[in-house]
This record gives sequence, C-alpha cells and structure tokens, in this order.
Amino acid sequence: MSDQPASEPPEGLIELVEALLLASDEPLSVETLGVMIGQETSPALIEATLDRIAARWESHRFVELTSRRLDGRPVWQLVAGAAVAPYLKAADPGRAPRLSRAALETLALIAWRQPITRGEIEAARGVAVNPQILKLLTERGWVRSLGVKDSPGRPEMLGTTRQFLSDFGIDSLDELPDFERFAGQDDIDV
Amino acid sequence: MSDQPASEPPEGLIELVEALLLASDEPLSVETLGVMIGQETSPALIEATLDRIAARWESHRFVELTSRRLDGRPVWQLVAGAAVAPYLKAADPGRAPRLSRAALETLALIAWRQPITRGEIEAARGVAVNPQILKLLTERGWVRSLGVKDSPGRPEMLGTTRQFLSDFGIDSLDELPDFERFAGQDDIDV
Amino acid sequence: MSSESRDNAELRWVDATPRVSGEPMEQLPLDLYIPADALAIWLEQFEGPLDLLLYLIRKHNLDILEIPVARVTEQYLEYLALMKSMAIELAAEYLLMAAWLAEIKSRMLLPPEPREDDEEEPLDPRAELVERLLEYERTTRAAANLDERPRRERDWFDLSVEPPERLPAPPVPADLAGLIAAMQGLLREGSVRRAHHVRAEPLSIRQRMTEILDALIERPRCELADIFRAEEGRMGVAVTTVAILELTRTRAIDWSQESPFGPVTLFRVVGEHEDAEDTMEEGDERPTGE
Repeated sequence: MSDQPASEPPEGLIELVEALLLASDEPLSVETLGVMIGQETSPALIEATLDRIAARWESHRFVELTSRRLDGRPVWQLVAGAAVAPYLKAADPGRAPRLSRAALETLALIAWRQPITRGEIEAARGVAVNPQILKLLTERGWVRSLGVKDSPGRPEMLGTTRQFLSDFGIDSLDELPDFERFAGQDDIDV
Repeated sequence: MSDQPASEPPEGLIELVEALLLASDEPLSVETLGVMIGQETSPALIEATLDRIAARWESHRFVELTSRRLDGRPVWQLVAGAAVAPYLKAADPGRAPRLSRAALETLALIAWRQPITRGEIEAARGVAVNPQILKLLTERGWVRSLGVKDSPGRPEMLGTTRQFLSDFGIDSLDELPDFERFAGQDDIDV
Repeated sequence: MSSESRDNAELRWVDATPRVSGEPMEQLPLDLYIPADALAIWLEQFEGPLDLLLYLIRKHNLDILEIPVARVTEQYLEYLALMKSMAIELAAEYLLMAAWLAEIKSRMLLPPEPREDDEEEPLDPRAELVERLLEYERTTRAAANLDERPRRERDWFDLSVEPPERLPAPPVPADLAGLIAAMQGLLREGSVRRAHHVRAEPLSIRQRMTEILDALIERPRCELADIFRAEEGRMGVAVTTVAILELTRTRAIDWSQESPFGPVTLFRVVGEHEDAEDTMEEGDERPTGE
C-alpha cells in the first residue's frame, strides 16, 4: 500500500470497483482497475477503495474479497466461501455419484487379490488401468499402497484400508464371499 | 407471490441467496433456489428474500437484481447495467464488439428463418454474406450449424442457439414477433 | 396501375417530399446532389443495392407497391454514376440491380401485351422487385427489433463471484453388492483365472450394432453396463465397444458420461444436433491387446 494516506474514496468509486470486480471473470489488479477507471485515479485511492470493499463484505457469511498474487502482483476477486458449495451442488441433478464398472472391477480385484500390482489388475481386466480410477479409490480412502513388490520394475502393491471395511460394512476381509471354489464350475459354462 | 404474508427472512438466508445468485452461472428460479436451500424453506419466504435483496441493491449505482422469464418461469439474476461497459472495455477493447447492420440483418434472418442456408441469406439481403460475419456470430455462440440441406451442393443450414436466446433476453423463439408483421407501409408517414 | 404516366410520378415525387422524416423542407435535397465528401461516408452505410433502392423509395415516401420505376431507376443510376466518379468500388450486385431496373423500365414502356384470356391480370414487371424489397425491409426491421433488445455485454453484464474452490465431489457411496457382482463378472469372464481360451466366437460386430439399436428403439437411452454381457468375456467387450464406436461414428447413437468414471449412458440420436454438445470424449478405458 502507498505511504501517503489516501483520501477517503467516494461512494460512487466504491460501487464502481465493486461492480467491476463482480462483472469481470478474472481477478483484477490495481493496475487493471486503474486502466478501467481512468488515469486520474491514483493507485493509492484504488487500494483504499479495495480496503473499503473488503470491509463491506467481511460481515457477509458467504462472500468475501480475497487477494492473491498472480504474475508477481496482487490481484483481487470476490469469491464464494466453501459453505456455498453444498447448496450449489444440490441443484445439480444427475450427479448422483456411482462407481463405474471399471472402478468397481478394479476395487474388487484389489479387495480379493491384495496385494496386487497395477500390472496384475491390467492383466486380469484386459484393459489399461486408468490412473484416475486409482486416484479416485485412493482419495476415497479405500485403497492404499502396500509397498513395492520385489520384482523387475519394483511395482507398487495395492490393498484395501480399514476405511474400506467400515464403509462397505464388513468386519474383515474374510467376510468377503469366497468365489474361488465356485469359479471352477463357472468355467465349464464359459 | 403468495397470499400469506411471508415471515421476515433471516439475514443468513438473504446472504445465502445473494451468494447463490452470484456463484451460479445461470439465472435462478424460485424453484431452483428452493432445491438448493432445502425443502423446509417455503417459496413465499424465498420470494420475500429476493425482495430484500432487490431492495439492498436498489441504491447501488451499477448493480441491480433483475428478473426475466426463462422457459416460462421467472428467473432472477444480479447484473451490472450498461454504465460499466466503457470501464470493462477500457481494459479489454476487444470485448463484445459492436454489431454492424450487416451482422444484425444476418442474425435476424437466421433467427426468424431458421433453418436457413447462406444462399438464402444472400438472396434476402441482395449481397454476398461476408464470412467474417458468420464467424463472428458463431464465435459469440449465437449461431450454429443445423446440418446440411438435402439439395444440390448440400448447403449448410444455420440456426440460433440457446446462448442467443439468453444473450438477447428472449424466452423462446416463439416469443419473437411474426416476421410478416415487420412489413410496414404504415409507419412510413412519420 | 401498370402504366403510370411520368407526370403522375413527378407529382407524387413532389408531393412526397415535405413529409419525409419531419425534416425542414429546405434541407431536403430536391435533386440528388449531396456534397461529395458526405456521400462517401453516407454510401458506406448501405448494405447493398436493395438497401439503397429501399432508401430512395422510403426517403421520398413512395408507395413501394407502386414504384415509379422510371424515376427510381434514374435516381439509382445517378447514384451509381456518383459512386463511380468518386472511385468507390462498385460491387457487382449494384450493377446487376441497375440492369434489372433498366429491364423493368423498358418492359413498362411497352404496351401491355394483349391477353388471350381476360381472366388473368398481366404480370406486373415490378412484382418480383417489390417482393424482394418488402422482404428486405422486413429483414431490416427484424434486425432493428433484435438490436433494441437489452443485450448481454452491451446493456447488462453477468455478475459472478468465483465459486468455491473446486466443489468437493460428493463421496461415492460404498456398494458391496456392486463390488461382489463385479468380481463375479470378472471370474465368469474367465479372464481372472485363465489366460486365454481363444475360440472362434460367434460374435459379429454388425449383429451387435443391430442389437444395440434394437435396445434403443424400445427406450430412448440405456446404460452401457446393460449392453455388455459378462458371459461373452473380453471378446464380447471388444465387439460391443467397436459396435458402439461404429454407431457413434455414423451418428446413429450418442453417449454421455455425467462425471468422470460415472456410468456411461447411450441414447439414440433424434435427428437434432442438440445433444451433440453433451457428447464427451473417449471413454475411460480402451481395450488393450485383443
């Protein structure tokens, strides 16, 4: 901020800068605001205006004026707080999340065949494992690394977590149905 | 509005609806706001909240709450008026260029006469269609291809988009006045 | 109505002048002269010969349905001469219009052809010109109608605050039944236990395309998962995938995925291109090998 005390910004300037911040898609720097408003408005006055806008929105529960650095200079933007997210989400239909078949198969293989490497999953499913699926399963807290396998390339071994057990309502991995005995019979029909 | 007097909306609700209006890309209906906020909030209360938000911004020189009809129901949006245009343009001179008469006439023919081919536009205007105009109209998201016409040369058929409707504040194409009504002998005698 | 005397046209002309746009009479050009520098700027405003012609007719408040072709043609040609003298590049459309006007004019000078049957009125040579002028006038009015509407980015601006940082995706619910079914499917496919049981499978891509289309006739959309048949193994997956891609390429069907790794929905294309925007890029996996 400037050394000189800036004069008190007039109400019209505060409202103009507020409207410009709201109407711009990008965060604005003091320089850009200066170009918009015109050269006769000093940077110090614009900064004082931003201070006033920040103060105005400070009491607002859901919107605030934030500043961050972009290309080495501070830029300003009005942003909605995280508390708004669930409300916005609520009107977004068709997003009822579900695991895709690919994700379910990957998770099943990890659950039943752990420790299992990515290569083994690919071999079993016949398709490349999309890294996004592993990321999703990891972020969801269901899959974790069990270390690396002592084989060429030292591939990572994957397994399930306690969170996986509790989310799927099972006490231990032993509770997962044992298909292997029946699998042989199924083979005959294939 | 409801017959029953709505109770005074709490400050938190006002700020929430304000934040939702600002954080959504689309204008919002009372119904959508209801879905966002939760079923226990009555439409009457949401309408009272919108009234309060409108009143809050009424004194603002550049921002106002506006309502228009979209798909047959009123929707609400916080917008800035034309007064901010020169300021926004100052920082981005290429922003929303003025529409030439040629562009407007071409757009009007596409809007009223869709699906229409380039050849039909040229016949109606008596001059060749400048490709730059179609490029501009397409880039602004107003005009799109509707496929090719099953006639010699298989010319492309053009039509307007939802974005066109929303940018021009048109509820639906049915809302456009009958093209034939524009024939005017009468309003020549000024 | 077909033969209008020149005098009559002259009279209309003079009559019309005082009424144009309510401008003071002395400022109205009674002939065509306007200063050359003004003309250059002024001519640029015309969108073409129809526009210029319409202007000439409207400026002098002539009934478009009764255009005094002789008079208008002269005036139009004078404009063209002016444009030429000022080295304004004359578009072919203007010359074409001049030729058309001259043709109409010459046909108007001829006595109406004696008609064999009296039932039909003789075709007015001006009829087509009038129709095109009226159509163009409607277009200019429609354009003005559009321009008058409050427009985004001109008369109003969207306001937005940046939505909250990356809306957290709602957690995917745990689905034990689905998990077990997936494992069962994998086992039944045989790919988990056995390497390859390559057999000449009686699976045809064409056949599968037909089946998918049949399924989409019964209902407008269906889940990709419903199309795959676990019992067909990897070959079945491959055949079905190729069939779907082929149908997509021919735009017989389309598909969408609401969210990454979400279920893929197939739907039939209804002739509109409306849905094309919803189409996502490739699926989340591609067959390897096979």
